[in-house]
Amino acid sequence: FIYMDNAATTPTRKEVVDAMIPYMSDNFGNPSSLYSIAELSAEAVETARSQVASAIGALPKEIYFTSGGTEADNWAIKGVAFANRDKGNHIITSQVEHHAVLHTTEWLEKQGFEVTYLPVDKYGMVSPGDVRDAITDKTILITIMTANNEIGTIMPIAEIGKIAREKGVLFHTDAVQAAGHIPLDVSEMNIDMLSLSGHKFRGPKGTGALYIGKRVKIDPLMHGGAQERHRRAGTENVPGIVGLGKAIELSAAEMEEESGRISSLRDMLIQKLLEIPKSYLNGHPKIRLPNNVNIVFEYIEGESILLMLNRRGICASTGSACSSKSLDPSHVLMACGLPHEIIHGSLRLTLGHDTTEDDIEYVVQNIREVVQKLRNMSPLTPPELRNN
Amino acid sequence: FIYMDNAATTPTRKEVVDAMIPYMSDNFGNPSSLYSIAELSAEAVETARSQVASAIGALPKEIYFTSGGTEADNWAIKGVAFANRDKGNHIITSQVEHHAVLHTTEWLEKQGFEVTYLPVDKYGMVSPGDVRDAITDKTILITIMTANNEIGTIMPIAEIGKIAREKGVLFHTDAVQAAGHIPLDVSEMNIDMLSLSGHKFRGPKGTGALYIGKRVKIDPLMHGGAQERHRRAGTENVPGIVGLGKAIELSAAEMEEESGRISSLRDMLIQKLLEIPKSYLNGHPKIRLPNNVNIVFEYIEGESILLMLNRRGICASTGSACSSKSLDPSHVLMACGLPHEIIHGSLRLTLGHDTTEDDIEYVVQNIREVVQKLRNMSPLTPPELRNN
Amino acid sequence: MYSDKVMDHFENPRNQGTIEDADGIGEVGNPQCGDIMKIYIKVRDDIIEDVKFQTFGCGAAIASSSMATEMIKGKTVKEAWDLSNKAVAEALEGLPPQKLHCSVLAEEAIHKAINDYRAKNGLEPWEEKGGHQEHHH
Ligand SMILES: Cc1ncc(COP(=O)(O)O)c(C=O)c1O
Ligand SMILES: Cc1ncc(COP(=O)(O)O)c(C=O)c1O
Ligand code: FES
Ligand code: FES
Repeated sequence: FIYMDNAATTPTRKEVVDAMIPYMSDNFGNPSSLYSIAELSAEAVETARSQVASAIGALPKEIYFTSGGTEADNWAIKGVAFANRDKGNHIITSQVEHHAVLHTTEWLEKQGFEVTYLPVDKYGMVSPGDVRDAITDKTILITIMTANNEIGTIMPIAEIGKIAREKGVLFHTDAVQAAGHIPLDVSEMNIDMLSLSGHKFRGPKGTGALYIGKRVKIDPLMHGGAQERHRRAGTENVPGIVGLGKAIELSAAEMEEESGRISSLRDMLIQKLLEIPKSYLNGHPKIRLPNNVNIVFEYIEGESILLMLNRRGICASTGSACSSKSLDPSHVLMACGLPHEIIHGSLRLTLGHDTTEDDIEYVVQNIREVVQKLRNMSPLTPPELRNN
Repeated sequence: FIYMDNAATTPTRKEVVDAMIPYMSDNFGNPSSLYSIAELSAEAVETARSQVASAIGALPKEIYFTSGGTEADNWAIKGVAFANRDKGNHIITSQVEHHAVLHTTEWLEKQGFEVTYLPVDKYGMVSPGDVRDAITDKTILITIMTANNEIGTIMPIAEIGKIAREKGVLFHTDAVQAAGHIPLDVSEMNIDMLSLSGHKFRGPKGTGALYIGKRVKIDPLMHGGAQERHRRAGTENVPGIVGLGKAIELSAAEMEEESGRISSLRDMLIQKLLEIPKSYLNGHPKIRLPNNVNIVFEYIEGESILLMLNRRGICASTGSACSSKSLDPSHVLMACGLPHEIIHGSLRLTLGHDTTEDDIEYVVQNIREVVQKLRNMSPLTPPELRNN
Repeated sequence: MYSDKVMDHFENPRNQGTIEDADGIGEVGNPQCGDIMKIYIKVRDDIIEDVKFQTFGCGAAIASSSMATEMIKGKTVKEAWDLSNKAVAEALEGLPPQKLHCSVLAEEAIHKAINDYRAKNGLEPWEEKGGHQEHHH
C-alpha cells in the first residue's frame, strides 16, 4: 500500500526499534534504582535528553519526557495555568490548534480561566498583531502551534515569541507536526515551552517531550515519584525514551536533504491534483510543512474518497465530519472560512520518508478516477463535470 | 546478577516483546484512521482491552489505557475530584499510599479539596472501620491501595469496597503492585476504579490502564482527540498496549502456579534472614504479596547495604532516605510506627519469575556478610554483635 | 469498520443515476451536514418499476442508497413505503452506530419520493415520520 498519512503517524524506523530492544528485556532496570543495571537505563535516558535538547536548541536539563504530544500540551497549559493563577487567569490561543490544546483550554474555562481564541486568515495563519492586541495584564500564557496538522500552515512563531517575551508572557508552542521536520530553535524563537511527539517523526508511539525554559513556573500534570527532577512522575518508559532520542537525532541530521526531497514531491502532487477541475488547495501556498498537501474537491465527500482510495491501497485522511467520530467537520477548515460543504470534500495527503515519484503518479491517477466516480454519483455535481 | 527488585520494575518478557514488534514498523497505523492498516492497530488495541478486562473481572469497555500507574492514579483521583466538585470536596486515602496518590491529593488540597490520610497499624494495614468513620456527606472518593509497594501488605479492599458502595462513595484502588500477582475482581470487590501498570508484571514500561466502572463520573486528565471513547486523548501507544495485554493475560494464566512458587521462596528467604540477629520483618507476616520481603537490620543504613550488595551482583531496594532523591525516609515505614533509625536499615527484596532457590542461598549468604561488615563499622552496634 | 456488504454496495453502487421522466423525486439532507440523498422513482400499476439515486455523503450513505433502491425495486408503493432504515442496515450486514443515521436518510428520501408521486397523482400524501432522528451533524 501507499501510505500518505504521515501526519497521523509514521512507521517506527528500524534504527529506532533496534535502539529500543536492548532496554526491554536486558537493560531493563528502573533508572531511579541504585544498582549498576539501573545506571545503564539512567544513562540511556540522559543520552536521549541531550538528543532532544540539541534538536531544538535547548539544554538537556530543560527537556522532560512525556507519553506523547497530548500529554505535553496538557501539561504545559494546565501546569502553567494552575501555577500562575495568582498572576492572572487569561490564556491566548488560536482557533486552529489541535484538540489537545483546545479541549484543554475549554476545560480550563470551566475552572475559571478565560481564553481568547484568535481567528486566522484564509490560509489558517495567526497574525502576530492579533496576539499582541489580545494580551492583557491578566494574560499568563500564549499557546500557538508551530505548524498546523491539517493544512500544514507554518505559524509566525518567532514573531509571536518576540512579542510574548517583550510583554513578559509565557509562550508555549505545540510543535508536534513541526519537530523533526523543520528547523526549530527555542532560544532564537523565544519559546518558553515546546511540545513534541515521537511517532510523528518515525519514533515510537506513546513518547513525547516538553521543553520547559528556565523562566517557567509550572505545576506537574503527573504527580508522584521524583522522576524527571520531580516534575513528571512515573517510571520512565526507557525503551520509548531511547527511541525518541534516536529518532529526533536522525531526523535532525537528515532534515535538510529529506525536506528538500519531500517538498518537491509535495509540489508535484499539488500541481497535478489542482489540474482536476473545481479543486482548491487548503493552507498557505508556500509557508507550509514540507510533507503536507490538503486539497478540496467540490461536490463530493471526504470519507467516501478515503474509502475508495483505501480499496486502491492508498492511505489518506480528511476533515469531513462523516469520517470523524464526533461528526463535527474540521474546526481548522471552518476557521479558514470554508463553507461546510467544501470542507466535506477535503483530502489530506501527508508524504513521508518512503514516498516516491511513482507513488505520486499512482496517487494522482487514482484520485482522478475516484473523484470522477463520486462526482458521477453526487446530486450536487453540475452536468459538465459528469461523464455518465 | 541476581535481580531482587521486581517491585521497582521487571524485565519485559520475551513473548511480550515479540507481540509488540509487529506494531512498530509494520502494522504501524493510527487506530483512529479509516484505512485497512489502521484497522489492524485498532483491533490489536481491542484485543488488549479484553485481555486486561478479563484479568480483573471487568468489561472491555470499562478499560482505558494510560501511560502507566502514575497516570492512572492521577487520572482517577483528579478526574473524580474535578467532575464531582458540586457533590463535595472530601477525599479519603491512607498514609501508606504511593506518592502517585499522595502527591496528587496534596496538590488537590491546594485546589480546595480536603483529604483524610488514614493511619495504619504496625503491619501497614488500613482498617475498614476507620474508612467508614471518615466518610462524611462531602466525601466523593475513597482511594486505598490494593497492596503496598514497600512492605507488601495486602489491604482489606473487598471490605472497603463494600463500605464505599453502601455509603454511595466512589472507591478507587491503586493495584499497581497487585495486578498480575494476586487475584482481583472489580465486581466482587465493589471497586469503581482500579489502576495498574504494565512494567510491574513483565509488561512494557510506559503502559498502564485505569478501570472505570459505569457509575463513575470523571473528567479526562488528557484532553484532546477522541481516543479511548473520548476519555483519554493521545495517539494510542499501540505496541505498548499490545504488550500490556499480552503480559496481563500470561500473568493471569500463570498466577496460581507462579505465586505458589514465589511465595515459598519468599518464606524461605524471610526465615533465613530473620536468623540474623536484630532483624525484623516489615509488613504483615501473612497477608502480603507473594514476592515481597522487607526486613530491617538494626544499626546499619540502607544505602550502604545496597551498594555492597550491588558489588556482589545483587539488586535490591531500601526505604532509607539516603537512597532517595528527596532524602526523606520511607513514609510507609514511618506510618507503621518504626523509628527513623530503624527505617534506615530496611531492605526490600522483591522476587520474580527468574528467582531460584540458589539465588536465595546466594543472597542470604551475602546479606549476612554485608550486614556484619556494616555493623562492624557502625558506632551503634553493641559489642556482642561485632566480630572485629 | 464497514461490512463487506457495505463496501460492495459502496464500490459498485446499484441503481445510481437519474430518471429523466421520474414519477416521483425525493431529496433529503443538506450539504452542510455532509449528506444529500436524491431518489427517483418510476411507478407503473402501483409497482416501483425503476428507481435511481444520487448521493453526496459517506460510505454508509452511498451504500444505504444503493441497498435501499435494490430493496424497493419491483415492490408495491406501499411495500416501498414500509421499508425501514433498520431493514436497510440489516441487509447491509450492519452499520457502525454513528452511521445509522445515514440509513435513515435512505428511508426518508424514499418517503419523500413516494409522496411526490402521490401528490402528482392527486393522492393524499402519507404521513412522514419527519425530521432527521439521530442526525446530529
Ligand atoms: C498538532 C498536534 N498536536 C498534538 C497532537 C497530539 O499528539 P499525540 O497524539 O502524540 O498525543 C497531534 C497529533 O495527533 C498534533 O498533530
Ligand atoms: C503502588 C504503586 N502505585 C503507583 C506506581 C506508579 O507506577 P508507574 O511508575 O508505572 O507510573 C507504583 C510504582 O512505581 C507503585 O508501586
Ligand atoms: S453522510 Fe455523514 S456520516 Fe454518513
Ligand atoms: S548519610 Fe549521606 S544521605 Fe544519609
